[in-house]
Amino acid sequence: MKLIIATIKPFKLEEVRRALTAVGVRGMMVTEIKGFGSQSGHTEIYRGAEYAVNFVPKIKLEIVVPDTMADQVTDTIATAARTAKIGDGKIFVLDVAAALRVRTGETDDDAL
Amino acid sequence: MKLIIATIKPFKLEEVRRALTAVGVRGMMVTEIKGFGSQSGHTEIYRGAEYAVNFVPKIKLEIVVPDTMADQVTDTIATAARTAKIGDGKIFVLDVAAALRVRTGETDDDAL
Amino acid sequence: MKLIIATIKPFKLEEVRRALTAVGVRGMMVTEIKGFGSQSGHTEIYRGAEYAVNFVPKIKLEIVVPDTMADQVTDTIATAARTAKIGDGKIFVLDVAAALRVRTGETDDDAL
Amino acid sequence: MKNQIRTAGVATALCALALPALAQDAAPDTTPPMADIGYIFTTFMFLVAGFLVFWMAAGFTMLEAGLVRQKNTTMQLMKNVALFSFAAVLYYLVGYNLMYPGDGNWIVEGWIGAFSLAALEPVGLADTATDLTYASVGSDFFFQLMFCATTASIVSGTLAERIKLWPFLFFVIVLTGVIYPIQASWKWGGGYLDAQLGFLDFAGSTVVHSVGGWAALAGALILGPRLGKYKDGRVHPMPGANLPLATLGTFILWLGWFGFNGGSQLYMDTAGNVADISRIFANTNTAAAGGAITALILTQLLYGKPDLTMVLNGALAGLVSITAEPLMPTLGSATLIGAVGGAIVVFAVPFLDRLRIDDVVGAIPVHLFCGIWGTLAVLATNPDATVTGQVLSIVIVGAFVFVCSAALWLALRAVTGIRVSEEDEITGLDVAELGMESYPEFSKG
Amino acid sequence: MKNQIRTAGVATALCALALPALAQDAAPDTTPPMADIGYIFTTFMFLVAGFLVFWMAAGFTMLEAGLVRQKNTTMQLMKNVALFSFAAVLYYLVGYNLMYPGDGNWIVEGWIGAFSLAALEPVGLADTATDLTYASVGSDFFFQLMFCATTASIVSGTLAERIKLWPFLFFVIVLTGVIYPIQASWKWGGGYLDAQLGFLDFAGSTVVHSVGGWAALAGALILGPRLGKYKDGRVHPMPGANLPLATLGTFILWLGWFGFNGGSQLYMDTAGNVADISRIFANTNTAAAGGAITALILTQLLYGKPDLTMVLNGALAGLVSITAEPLMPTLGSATLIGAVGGAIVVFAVPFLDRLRIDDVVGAIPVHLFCGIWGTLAVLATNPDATVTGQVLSIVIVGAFVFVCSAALWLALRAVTGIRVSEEDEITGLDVAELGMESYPEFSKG
Amino acid sequence: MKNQIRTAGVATALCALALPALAQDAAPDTTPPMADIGYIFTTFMFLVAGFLVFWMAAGFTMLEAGLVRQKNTTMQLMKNVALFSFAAVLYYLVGYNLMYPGDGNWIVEGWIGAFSLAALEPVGLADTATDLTYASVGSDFFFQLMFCATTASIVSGTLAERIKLWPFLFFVIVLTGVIYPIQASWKWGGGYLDAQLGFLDFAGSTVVHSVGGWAALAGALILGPRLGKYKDGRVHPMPGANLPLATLGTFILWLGWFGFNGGSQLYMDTAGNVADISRIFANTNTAAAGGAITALILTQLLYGKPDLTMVLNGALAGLVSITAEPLMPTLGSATLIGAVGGAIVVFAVPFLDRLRIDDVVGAIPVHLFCGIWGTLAVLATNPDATVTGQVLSIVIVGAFVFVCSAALWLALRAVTGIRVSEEDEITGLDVAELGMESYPEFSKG
Ligand SMILES: Nc1ncnc2c1ncn2[C@@H]1O[C@H](COP(=O)(O)OP(=O)(O)O)[C@@H](O)[C@H]1O
Ligand SMILES: Nc1ncnc2c1ncn2[C@@H]1O[C@H](COP(=O)(O)OP(=O)(O)O)[C@@H](O)[C@H]1O
Ligand SMILES: Nc1ncnc2c1ncn2[C@@H]1O[C@H](COP(=O)(O)OP(=O)(O)O)[C@@H](O)[C@H]1O
Repeated sequence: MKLIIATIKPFKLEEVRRALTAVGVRGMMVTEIKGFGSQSGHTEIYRGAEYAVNFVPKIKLEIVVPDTMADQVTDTIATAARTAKIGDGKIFVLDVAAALRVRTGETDDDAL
Repeated sequence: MKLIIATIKPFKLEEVRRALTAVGVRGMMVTEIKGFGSQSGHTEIYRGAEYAVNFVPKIKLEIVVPDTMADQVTDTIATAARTAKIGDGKIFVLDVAAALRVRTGETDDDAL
Repeated sequence: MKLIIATIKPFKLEEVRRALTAVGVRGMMVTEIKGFGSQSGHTEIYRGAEYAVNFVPKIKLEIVVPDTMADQVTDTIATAARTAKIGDGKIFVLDVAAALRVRTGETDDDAL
Repeated sequence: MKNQIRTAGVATALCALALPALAQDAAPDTTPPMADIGYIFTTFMFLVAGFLVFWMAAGFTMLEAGLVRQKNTTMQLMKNVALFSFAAVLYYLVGYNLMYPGDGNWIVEGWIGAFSLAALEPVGLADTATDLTYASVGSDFFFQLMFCATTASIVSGTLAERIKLWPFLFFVIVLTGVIYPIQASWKWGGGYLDAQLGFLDFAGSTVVHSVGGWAALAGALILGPRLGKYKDGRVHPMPGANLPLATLGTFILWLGWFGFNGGSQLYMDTAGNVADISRIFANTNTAAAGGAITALILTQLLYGKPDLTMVLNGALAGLVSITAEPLMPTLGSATLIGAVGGAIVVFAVPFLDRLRIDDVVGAIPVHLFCGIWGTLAVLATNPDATVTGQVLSIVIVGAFVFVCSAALWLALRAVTGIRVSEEDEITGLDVAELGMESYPEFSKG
Repeated sequence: MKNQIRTAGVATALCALALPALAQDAAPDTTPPMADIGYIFTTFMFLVAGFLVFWMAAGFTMLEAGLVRQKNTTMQLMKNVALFSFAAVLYYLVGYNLMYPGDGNWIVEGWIGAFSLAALEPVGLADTATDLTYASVGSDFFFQLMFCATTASIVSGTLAERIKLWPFLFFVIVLTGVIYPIQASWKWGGGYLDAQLGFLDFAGSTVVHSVGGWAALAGALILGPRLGKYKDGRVHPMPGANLPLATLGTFILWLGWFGFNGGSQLYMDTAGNVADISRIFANTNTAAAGGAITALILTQLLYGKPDLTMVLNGALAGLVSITAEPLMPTLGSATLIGAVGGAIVVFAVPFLDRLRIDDVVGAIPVHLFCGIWGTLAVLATNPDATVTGQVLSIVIVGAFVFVCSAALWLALRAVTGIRVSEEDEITGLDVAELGMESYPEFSKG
Repeated sequence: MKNQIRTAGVATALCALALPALAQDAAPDTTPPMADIGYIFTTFMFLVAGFLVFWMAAGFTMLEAGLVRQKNTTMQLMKNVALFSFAAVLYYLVGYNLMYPGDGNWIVEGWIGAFSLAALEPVGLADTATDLTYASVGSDFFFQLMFCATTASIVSGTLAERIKLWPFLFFVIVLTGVIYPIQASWKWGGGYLDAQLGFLDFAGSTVVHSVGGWAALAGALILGPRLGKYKDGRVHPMPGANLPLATLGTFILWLGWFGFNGGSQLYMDTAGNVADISRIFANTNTAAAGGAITALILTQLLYGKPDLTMVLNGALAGLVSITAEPLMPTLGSATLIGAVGGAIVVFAVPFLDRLRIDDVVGAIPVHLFCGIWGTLAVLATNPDATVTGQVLSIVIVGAFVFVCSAALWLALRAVTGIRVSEEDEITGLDVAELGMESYPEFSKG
């Protein structure tokens, strides 16, 4: 199994979720994060003093899928999340050693 | 070492934490997330318009443990988090290549 | 590639970010988490009743870097985040199988 | 608005009919007739005091919304808006005349007032020989209504986070339409507590606050504590989710209380009366300060750290404590009366927890315990008060309200159930009962 | 402050010049001359009512800040503070005399007032033979100004989350400086709607609320809905980010409305007038309660769960509905008039969505639809009202305001653009236009 | 409450003793005696103005709670509730008679008043020959107390996020019990600034606002800036955590200011006085608007984006600026005086940062700088003002308050320490000093 970690623009969440559901993803974990990357770096002014805003709001998705689905899921996210503007985000893939569904005790691919 | 990622129902946090402490877990990272899975999918009405609520509040735990403890920790979480109702959550296990305790510089199992 | 997960004290975020930028890290994901570890365990009183506060606010960094940079990044974080007081945090390193930049479709090391 | 021709015309015409006394000779002169002046003063005072007491509805709402957990916030807002609205309508439909039947209209003299809709004077007092020695019925109704609503607000705080919406509102309907007005008639309607027992309760430490407190206590006992509040023999605090809101609510209540106590002077037609209202304002303020300071110092001493929620409760405790007699005390005694109230709260909150009575916002210590204390404190400051009058009235009112409330809660529990399911309670009432979160956003993006 | 020598000296000296009537003989006596009393009563009433209506500016701000998404909150706060400030200055520079030219100063009699700066009476009424039958110009100006600002507040809610700051403020300047005062002069300035049509609108269901509503409607049509609100043939709700704020705002507005309607009695110099103000307070309150309860019950019946935001809108709907005639109805009719308002809102909100008119806070249902309903309801409660007078005035005012507003919005769109870029709208106006988040903190540490 | 028999009885009886003048013949008549009327008007005005100024305490609380970082919010709430409470008690114990010794009771004539507890008139003015030319002592005490508390509120904002609770409260005790009343007696108590220098400060630009500002400045200098505010030669902004609260606070203050300035007319017993109060209301409002608009435009021009926190400060700056003379200016000059205040703030905030004086909420620019500006502006609008009188008084009051405050801060620093430890400051005062978070919830579940 693979853990796919994707960081996307917040307003793309719903679109990505729908696209993923369409290809058969049945679960994921969504976290509100701050992203640091090439997109960042504008300065703001608060009460007359400048300061750099280095972080931008992002959404992080974590999805565990069977090995066979990993590429398709990656592609789906990439397609749905793309705006072609800076800051679209990254996708990382990691190996997962084991999975368990708490409710039923099913393991690995059955747990997803 | 293993990284154990568990997503549980928020009200189970304290119970799981206590169970984990009891089996010797001495640290973890806790994140408030939104979960998407079979549990979701009810519709709400806001000012006369229906909309689907696809995400439910969940807690994500991330715990790094020596390889030898991984199974016990997984079991402990599974037991403590189970309500046998849909949405109880999943547990994923990943391999960890290295660990470091910032304060002391201890590494790997010593760092946990 | 490696995924470096670091949990640090919140007020150290800016210092760590600067240090990382200095060694060439060009992106990261930052999450507000609650940490459980040796640091925790004080009791508070609310309306006359004691209760234990087991979690302390922490920041979690997730950074994917080429294998060659992993050690340097780990060291940089460890140095910048250290206060030598309890609760300084941990750094974990995991293997990453693949990476993709959504905007351009670049993969692996090029995506970082 | 500024349409002088019409409005003035109407008004003058109507007044001419109604008020021949002391007319001025100059044709377009709008100098009020001498006889009107006291009436205008008192009526306007009621309107100002009345809107201040109205504002307390917002105060309770913010206080309670700040002291519940986030997952129950929308529900707490809903309950407060709804309870005020129902109280307003019920007091019109039933409460007002039940509470103030007037001479000779009682169903049972001194015990049960009249059942009829409240009616205001005709526009411009046309064709009536209005008694100009008091104030307009409209202003009196407006002012009294707010007291009735206050009673219901007290209940909502104690029972928060677990009671179902509609049974709660049904209780409010009976409380504001029947229970409150009947017992209030015994004192303020000139009933037997007033006439026979010489009970003194200037602005309602007993008639309003302890009544809300008794109804809340009955509810808390029958409803039971929140899930997990008392587990494994220990108290598990459930901190309020938004302390700035709770603090705002307290300041709103503090402000509204000037109207609550000040307006209860009932007259502002002489120098003596307005000077008394001033005394009341000053005493009310200092009692709140005394309560807050006491709670601050006591929590510092007892727990090593001052507790903001106790300080807020302390200020309110001071206010409730001075409410039975805000006029007679000196500034010094008023401060002390409030300070004792603050101390009561600091000890009563954990005491209730020991009894496993779960009062989410501390309404029982504040409104019931300090209501009783305030009513007893009258004995120290007002020579007209008698031990019998005060104690017996506290007991009678308490027994009546507690028994009626308990019966009603039990009936509601039997018929519709009053408590949400365990699952809903864990999920939170906002999502489970309303499908609407107070702060629904997950991501800032 | 307490510097009796100077202030009293000045005041007495000035008064002595100005007010020879009915002087008292005792030297340091400050008993007011009889002729002053009605003037003092009415003037003070305007000041109290005026500060209550001022407070509504805070109410709109909190309501709107609570009902927008978090990413647009700072902007909504900014717009509300700024619009009130501009309204205040514009009403002084242009609006007041345009609205109240007084006899013989009209540019076009009954249609267009006078262009000049507002001026208050001299200090201490020195050297003027003030007409003591009404109230001070200062108090009248203060009170009227608040109504003007209210109109602008209504617009900001509807157009939230997508309109640019400066074009919006430019619109506010024209609205408060020109559009509002001109149409208001037709009725309240004694213009043709008042004189010729016998139009009745006591406190401004039409003159204030529907005017704000028409301006908002024109803006909403020209500006278009928020991105993503209507997509794939469906409505996508965008829940308000902070319901406690929205509830607080509603309570503030409810409180302020006592001043809004009560002050519109314009006189408090007789028993009849103060009794009328009392009626108005009581009716205003019960209409709000009626609106809230209706929305509560209807959303429960229609959707299975009560909707807090609809209940809040329902209370405001009741308030707007009673505003055209808060005096004549009985408590019962006032409750019903409010209740119909509450029902209108419950149906109008989804109706507008079906028309793809995106009104972020429900200002069009509340202020425009209920403004019209309230104006028509006068026919049922005030025998002086005529169908022609009411209907024609609604239409005339509506047409004038809608056409002017639409023309202005179109002009602004052509010249500067009125809508932020798609990207800025997605990012949120707070970061994109102001660089300042309402809750900027990420980490608690 | 409505217990006509008792209350009226008492009141009438007492009045009959006290006020034989102008009695009416009809037995139950409650028409006020002519001589009472002015007294009732002025007293009631003080009560209304007083509760508005009380409300400012909530305004400061919300403003400050919104402008600190989240980790210090509970502490800021605590400090504000506590400081008001201590001010209330101290003003009773010491302040009032120190400030208003009355003729012949000074310890040092014109310089140091009397040490004694404040005492109100007896109930119903019984057995006293009350001077009916002013207002009741109770209302005066209530009103004046609020001014005293305001001074302390100013200090808490500047020193937020780093000062320890108890030393801060100790400072407040001395400030409100001694420092404020002594200097206030020099002007408002009829002391030497008033009698000898002819100093004019209508509602306290100097006596209240700059005093708070000087005390805050002394504290800021001795306490030092927040950790990390000035690092590596740069200013590091620490944005306020909750701008809706800050905006609400500003609106509350704006509302309260009508009482602050309007009540300072001190009399409402004649047409001239009430017309003056109206002028003051209108001028106060327009000055705030002028300040807000100026800050809006200036920040847009200087920084390319308007800054909400500056606009809020700008409104308050306008209010402080008009406070020294809200009566004499025309609406136009009042707007300009306020506008200059708004400009001062926009430039003073970064200026203080350049001096590394860390003022969390901008209280020094708003209250000190604009307090001085407002006091000087009197020269332009009130012909009675003299350059010597104004400038010298600013300097004398400033020197006195700054020196006393600095001495006290230094003493406190030496004895107990005034600053929390570095670690506690990083953790936040809420957790470190109070163990209570303002928004404690982590998970919504
Ligand atoms: N494939 C997945 N990858 C990552 N997280 C998942 C996945 N499937 C489910 N989850 C997480 O587990 C939670 C519970 O899953 P759900 O399918 O709702 O119920 P159950 O655990 O009973 O099967 C989800 O809310 C989500 O946070
Ligand atoms: N090396 C990295 N490790 C982890 N997350 C990263 C890394 N680089 C970027 N990110 C995440 O991806 C987001 C987008 O990256 P950014 O460099 O801004 O734009 P782009 O995706 O267009 O290259 C960042 O905000 C951050 O959350
Ligand atoms: N086994 C673990 N797995 C994951 N995170 C851990 C683990 N142990 C500690 N942490 C994280 O590291 C933080 C610091 O650890 P703690 O034990 O408190 O202090 P120290 O780092 O000084 O040993 C914790 O708050 C938690 O977020």
